[in-house]
Amino acid sequence: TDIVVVAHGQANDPFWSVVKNGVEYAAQRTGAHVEYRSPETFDMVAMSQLIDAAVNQHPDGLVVSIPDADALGPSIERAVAAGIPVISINAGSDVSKKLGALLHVGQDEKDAGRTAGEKLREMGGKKGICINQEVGNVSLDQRCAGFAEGFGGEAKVVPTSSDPTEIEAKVRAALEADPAIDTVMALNASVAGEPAVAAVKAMGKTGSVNVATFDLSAGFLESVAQGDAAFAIDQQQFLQGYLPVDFLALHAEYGLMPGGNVPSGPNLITKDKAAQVVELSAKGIR
Amino acid sequence: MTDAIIRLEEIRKHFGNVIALNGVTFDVRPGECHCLLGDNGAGKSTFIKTMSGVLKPTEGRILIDGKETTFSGPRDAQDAGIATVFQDLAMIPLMSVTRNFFMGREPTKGRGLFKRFDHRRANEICVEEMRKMGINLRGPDQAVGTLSGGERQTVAIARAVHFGARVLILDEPTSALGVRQTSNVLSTIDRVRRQGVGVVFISHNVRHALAVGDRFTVLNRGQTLGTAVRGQISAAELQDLMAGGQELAELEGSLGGTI
Amino acid sequence: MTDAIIRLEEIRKHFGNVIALNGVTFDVRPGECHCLLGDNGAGKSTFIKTMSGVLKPTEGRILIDGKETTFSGPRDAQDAGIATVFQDLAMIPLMSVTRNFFMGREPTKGRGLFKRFDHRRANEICVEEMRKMGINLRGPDQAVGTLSGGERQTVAIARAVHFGARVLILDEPTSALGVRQTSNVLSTIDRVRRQGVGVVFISHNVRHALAVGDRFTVLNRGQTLGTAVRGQISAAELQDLMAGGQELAELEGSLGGTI
Amino acid sequence: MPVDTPLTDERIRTESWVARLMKRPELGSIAGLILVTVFFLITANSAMFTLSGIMNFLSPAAQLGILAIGAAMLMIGGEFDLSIGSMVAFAGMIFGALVVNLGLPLIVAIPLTLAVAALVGVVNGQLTIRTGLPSFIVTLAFLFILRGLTLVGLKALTGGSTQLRGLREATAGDMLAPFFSGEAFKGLFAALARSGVIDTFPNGTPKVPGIPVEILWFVGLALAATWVLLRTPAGNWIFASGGDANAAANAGVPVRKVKTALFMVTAVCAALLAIMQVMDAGSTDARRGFQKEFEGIIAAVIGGCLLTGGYGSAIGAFFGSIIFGMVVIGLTYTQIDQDWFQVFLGGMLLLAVVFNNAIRKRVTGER
Amino acid sequence: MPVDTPLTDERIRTESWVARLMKRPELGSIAGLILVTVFFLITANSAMFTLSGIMNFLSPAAQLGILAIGAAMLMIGGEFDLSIGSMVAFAGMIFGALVVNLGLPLIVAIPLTLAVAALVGVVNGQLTIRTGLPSFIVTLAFLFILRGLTLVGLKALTGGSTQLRGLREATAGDMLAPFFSGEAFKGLFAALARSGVIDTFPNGTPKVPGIPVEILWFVGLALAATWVLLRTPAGNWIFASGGDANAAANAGVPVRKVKTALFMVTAVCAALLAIMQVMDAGSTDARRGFQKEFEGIIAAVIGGCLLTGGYGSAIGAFFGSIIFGMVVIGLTYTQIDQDWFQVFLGGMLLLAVVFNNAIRKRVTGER
Ligand SMILES: Nc1ncnc2c1ncn2[C@@H]1O[C@H](COP(=O)(O)OP(=O)(O)OP(=O)(O)O)[C@@H](O)[C@H]1O
Ligand SMILES: Nc1ncnc2c1ncn2[C@@H]1O[C@H](COP(=O)(O)OP(=O)(O)OP(=O)(O)O)[C@@H](O)[C@H]1O
Ligand SMILES: [Mg+2]
Ligand SMILES: [Mg+2]
Repeated sequence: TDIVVVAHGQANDPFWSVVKNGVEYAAQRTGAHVEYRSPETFDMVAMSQLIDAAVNQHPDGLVVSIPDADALGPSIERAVAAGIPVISINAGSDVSKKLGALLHVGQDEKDAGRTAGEKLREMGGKKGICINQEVGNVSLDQRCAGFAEGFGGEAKVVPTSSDPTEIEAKVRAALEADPAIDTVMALNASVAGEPAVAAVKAMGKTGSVNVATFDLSAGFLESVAQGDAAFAIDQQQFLQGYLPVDFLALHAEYGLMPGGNVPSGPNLITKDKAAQVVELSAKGIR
Repeated sequence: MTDAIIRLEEIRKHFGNVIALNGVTFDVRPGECHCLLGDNGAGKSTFIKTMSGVLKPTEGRILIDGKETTFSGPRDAQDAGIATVFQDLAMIPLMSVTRNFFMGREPTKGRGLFKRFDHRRANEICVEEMRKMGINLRGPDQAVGTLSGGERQTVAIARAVHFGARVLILDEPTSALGVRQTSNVLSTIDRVRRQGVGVVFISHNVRHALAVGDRFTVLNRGQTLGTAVRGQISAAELQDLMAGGQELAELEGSLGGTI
Repeated sequence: MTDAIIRLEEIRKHFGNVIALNGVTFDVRPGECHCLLGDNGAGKSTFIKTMSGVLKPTEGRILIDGKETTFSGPRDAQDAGIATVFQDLAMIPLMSVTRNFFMGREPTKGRGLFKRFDHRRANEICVEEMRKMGINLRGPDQAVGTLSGGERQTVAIARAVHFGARVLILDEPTSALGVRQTSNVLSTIDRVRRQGVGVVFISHNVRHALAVGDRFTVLNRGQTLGTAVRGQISAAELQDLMAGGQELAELEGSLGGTI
Repeated sequence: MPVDTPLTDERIRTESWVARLMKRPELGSIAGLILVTVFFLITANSAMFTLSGIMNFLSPAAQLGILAIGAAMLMIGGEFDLSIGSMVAFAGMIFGALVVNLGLPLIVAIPLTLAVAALVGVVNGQLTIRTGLPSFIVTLAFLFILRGLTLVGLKALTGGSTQLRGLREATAGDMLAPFFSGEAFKGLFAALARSGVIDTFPNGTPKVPGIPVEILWFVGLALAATWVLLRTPAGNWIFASGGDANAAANAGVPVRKVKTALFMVTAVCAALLAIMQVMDAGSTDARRGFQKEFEGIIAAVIGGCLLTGGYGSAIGAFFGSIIFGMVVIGLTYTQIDQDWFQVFLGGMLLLAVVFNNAIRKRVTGER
Repeated sequence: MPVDTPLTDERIRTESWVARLMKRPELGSIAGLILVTVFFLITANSAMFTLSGIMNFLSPAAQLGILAIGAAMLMIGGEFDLSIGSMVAFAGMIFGALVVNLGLPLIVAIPLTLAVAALVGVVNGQLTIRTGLPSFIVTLAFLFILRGLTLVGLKALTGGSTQLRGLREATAGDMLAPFFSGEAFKGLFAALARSGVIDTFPNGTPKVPGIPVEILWFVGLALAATWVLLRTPAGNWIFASGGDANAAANAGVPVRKVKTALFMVTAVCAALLAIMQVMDAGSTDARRGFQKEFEGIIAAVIGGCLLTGGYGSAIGAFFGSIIFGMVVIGLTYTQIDQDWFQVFLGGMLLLAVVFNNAIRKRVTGER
């Protein structure tokens, strides 16, 4: 059986590399032949072309993420028209059914952001910043938007590049310029979360400024375990890679398919759970 | 004096802290060949660049047919009928001979949307004009960068002559030329002059200057030393003036007076 | 013949489909000035580029002191004692006169980590050598790109002479020079030759060639027409040879025989 | 008085027609294309070279190519435009605003969008010319500025989102739509499908419903640009301006006008691409066209343009875009792991240019 | 026989020392720096120009500057290296592997990492020189290749993750560590804090514990590069190779060696930055150094380097990096809506270069 996964995140993105690891693990377990493909940057036009390329090869199953239903819709519908079973992952739970996908495995970015925002407000946050290292990437923008909604208070977006040094300096600058800021929300654990923790630490504000992040990295989890950071939001993206491949392999063999969507997150990793997850994160499983 | 095609008065030109021209007056009349002579670095090239609109003078007036003008670029000067061969030739090495020849003034055929560069005619004209100068091009589509020094200079001269209108300026045109090509260029100057065009001829070679010049103006260190008329000045005197009046090296004797 | 410093035999050079040299043999002996003459595009520059290691011949042998050699680059030729002034001068316009003068052979002072370019000495030498050639530099840190054509040529010549070793090649060195500078260059050639250096001198000016040359080799369309020894050939004959035997334009008479 | 010189020249060797062809900058890049094609014929799934597979890689190649042809002309003219990637996003935003928020028909919205792009081109050009700064730095500033304005604009238009949607609906019935989105020759392809000449889906519709319009635009632009470059005075001015702006100006070429016009053309190409992408995707977002400026320059350079200006061709950029598009999409058809994608992309690029360079040198006998 | 010419020259006007200073490519960029500083003094929160605020923007500026100085030297030598951003990630991966996976001490790991980088530099250089292709395209291939190899390597080293950690622990006690990570002059700063000269946290430790080592490296490299460029024969060869490689080679400059050496220097600068970043962060990942090649080139160009080679300075790149770092970080200190960040960045860049260009022209009297 041939299965193709087309995702909007790059293979070198820490988050998506875990998805890819899930894909590979499933491939190994089911014996299916699986290819993971993604565009070079967040580029919906290029992604729709990759889906077309996959459809041309007529695989036994197709897994796609749908951050932009308008741009990707026609290509996905074409896959469905060609009789290829499609499962959507990560983004696009709302449109998945409408486009003809069998089911969706993932978490809604906005919901996850809202959950995080609510939790941070509970922890006493009044004024927060959301560090966006890739402004214009719709998934990331939704995370920030969700965070702002859940957080309730003032929540400013700080756009940065994906350079940790720059992020650390910008977080420091933001904290220095406005001492009232008490919450930092990062959208990526290793690129933004860890430098944010370092910035807060360098300013001697550890404890008085809560740092939280989307996704996991071993370094950030250690900070959580030590109490330097609040929590990380895990959507167990390994499952987003593993499950659809497994489902499609079973579907190809026996025609089996679960009846509904699988929510893989959100899942807050706080101080008590962090230590256990560190090792798995360092291996690219969480 | 009123019959001068172009007249420049008291031209000064500064480059940063360098004073290249310090008050030069010069004019060209129709049908004459006016030689501009002078030592290396005297300011000859700077002066003719001013005349052809490439440089703006720091001070001074430019009169065309007695009317004061300013050139905002080389195109203005061209429109006023001034064609120039620059010392650095203004050629694009990567482009073919023909494309260089017609650069900025391409012949076209067809009309409207189909108006196009008439390559065939351009090639013919170009080969023909070069042959007149004594150079037989291998092919008009050879890149100028692969031509020899003299061949390149000939292209520049042939271009200026072909498009030349009222004033033709030649900055050391014969410096890289062989015997035959030089003699062709000199006779071309002669022919052009007889058609009523004013020629400005810059050369270090007294013999070349005397062969075709009607008037001789000598520049020295950015200033005019004076103007002589043909027949009023001997080769030796001219040579002396050009060298700025300083004595020449001892070899001079063996060179027989005029280099 | 065995006393030639460098001897090139049956050199051929093709550029794509262009045959620039078609079997040229040439040698230089110590203490002589060997003039290389020929029409525009005859292949003179191509030939001396072969001699100075810039171009690799398509065919042919290069002998130094009778031993066959190949040059893999200009540095090889320099190491063999060949200094060259190229027709396009090999100058970097954006760099200062001094930096150009010493390019590739900078004087240093200090040692170890503190070994450094000795700017003061370099400037002094450079100004001094230029003065010897009759050019008084405004400042040795002026960019070469802002020098006049003749000033630039003088820098190139002064550089080659200053570093000149066993063979000095000059490709049309006097073409852009004024009267005084020309006379200086010719007397420099004379002086250098007397020190036992072999000089290769390319010029279109018969008078310059005759003034300093010991032997005269004429190239025509990529081939050697023959070599004459000083005294065996008159100016008129030489001029004829250079023009490839073809008749000159009618102006010739007024130029008094030799251009 | 003109002296006779012989008309034939014994100093020219005869030259094979292959040699003469390969000397042209347009055609050198063909060698690279052949190499890449052969590579994929060997390694890729056979689906790559079916009709639908070919359309699949030609479509991104065409989109890149529309940028690359503009970029190539500008590069020949001696300048760069790093803002074309951002211009794709910016023009997309403008177009979206005109069509969705203002509800204008395409016949108004498209010229307006192109005019805005041209205006930005003029600004780029005038700034470069008047300040004398390298265009690299001027257009780099606009890379940031346009991208930033797109973000701000999109947020303002949508009330906070970075994605503007609903373009497909807004342009659906417009009579100009078929020229800028979808496929051409649908009838022909449907007929071919019925007669079994081309593959169909199980439901009987052809797998390839037609030729994507961007491919037609791509070919059309390449031809037009080649015509301008090689057959018109303007082309001569472009080469001259890029070869040596000073010399060209001294010879009377209106260098400033030429360069400004080229900046406009480049920006308009980017806007054209934006219109097509937006209409096809039905949405636009703030990251559209990200890094496309570099891909455009890469394609032009693969196609033989010199970065220093004065040399290159539109046809070269045409083939360069196809090479690039083929390599990017081609990997999907091979068994190679995505982790190796960049290694593979870099290696193929290098191989393609080295190969076509070597071939050209060999053929033209340069040393 | 030498002919006497007068030694003084009536054709030189006297020139003010300001004019003489501003003519130097090193110093033109100061005008831009002043402009940007004034801008932020007016608009930004006063925290920006406290000691800790200054360190905060100097630190990323210094990191960029280490790249930019290498890039500037290479640009003066007439070539580009687009692979330095990827090299930061690649060298970080190599260094991590040596320290964490092989457990080597820094005294072995650092030279080995730098050697690997130098080797890549040699490959870049040799490919550029031997094929005669523009370095833009050659190093672009390595931009992709090195980035890809980093991903593959990291996954192999960690068993699946794109992040390699544990570097802080592995290098903690090493006696070389203080030279590459953390702050210098800690004792001095602590003493200053005690005597109340600099600000402290409530617990008495100084807000700024010392000068980040990258700033010292940055200054050191800028001085060393300036020394090489202006005071050594090698510097002359670099300018000559970049000004006109042909002419330089004809005059006997070993152009190939010079260019290869420059590619090595650039790669080694990138590796040095990687080592510092990795030791500071304690981890490395596949996205380090993303797009740093462009920022490096931007900084060099702001500092007055010509893209065409042969002109520029290391000190210019030094100020260029500070300008860029200040603009990037500075906006966070202002009240300006962060959505406008890119518009602002582009605008400031443009303003800074236009301003310093205008000043230089005015001072040197060019027309
Ligand atoms: N852009 C410039 N900046 C500074 N100085 C300049 C510039 N252009 C020319 N000069 C100086 O002005 C003087 C006159 O130069 P110009 O080229 O006019 O001399 P010329 O008479 O043509 O000499 P030649 O016979 O050698 O060609 C020279 O000394 C030169 O160094
Ligand atoms: N790189 C090249 N490619 C093609 N043809 C070339 C190249 N270099 C030189 N040629 C041709 O070779 C011939 C000889 O050129 P060369 O420069 O040696 O002539 P020359 O004798 O120095 O002439 P001049 O006196 O005009 O300087 C010329 O016709 C020229 O067009
Ligand atoms: Mg001159
Ligand atoms: Mg020559």
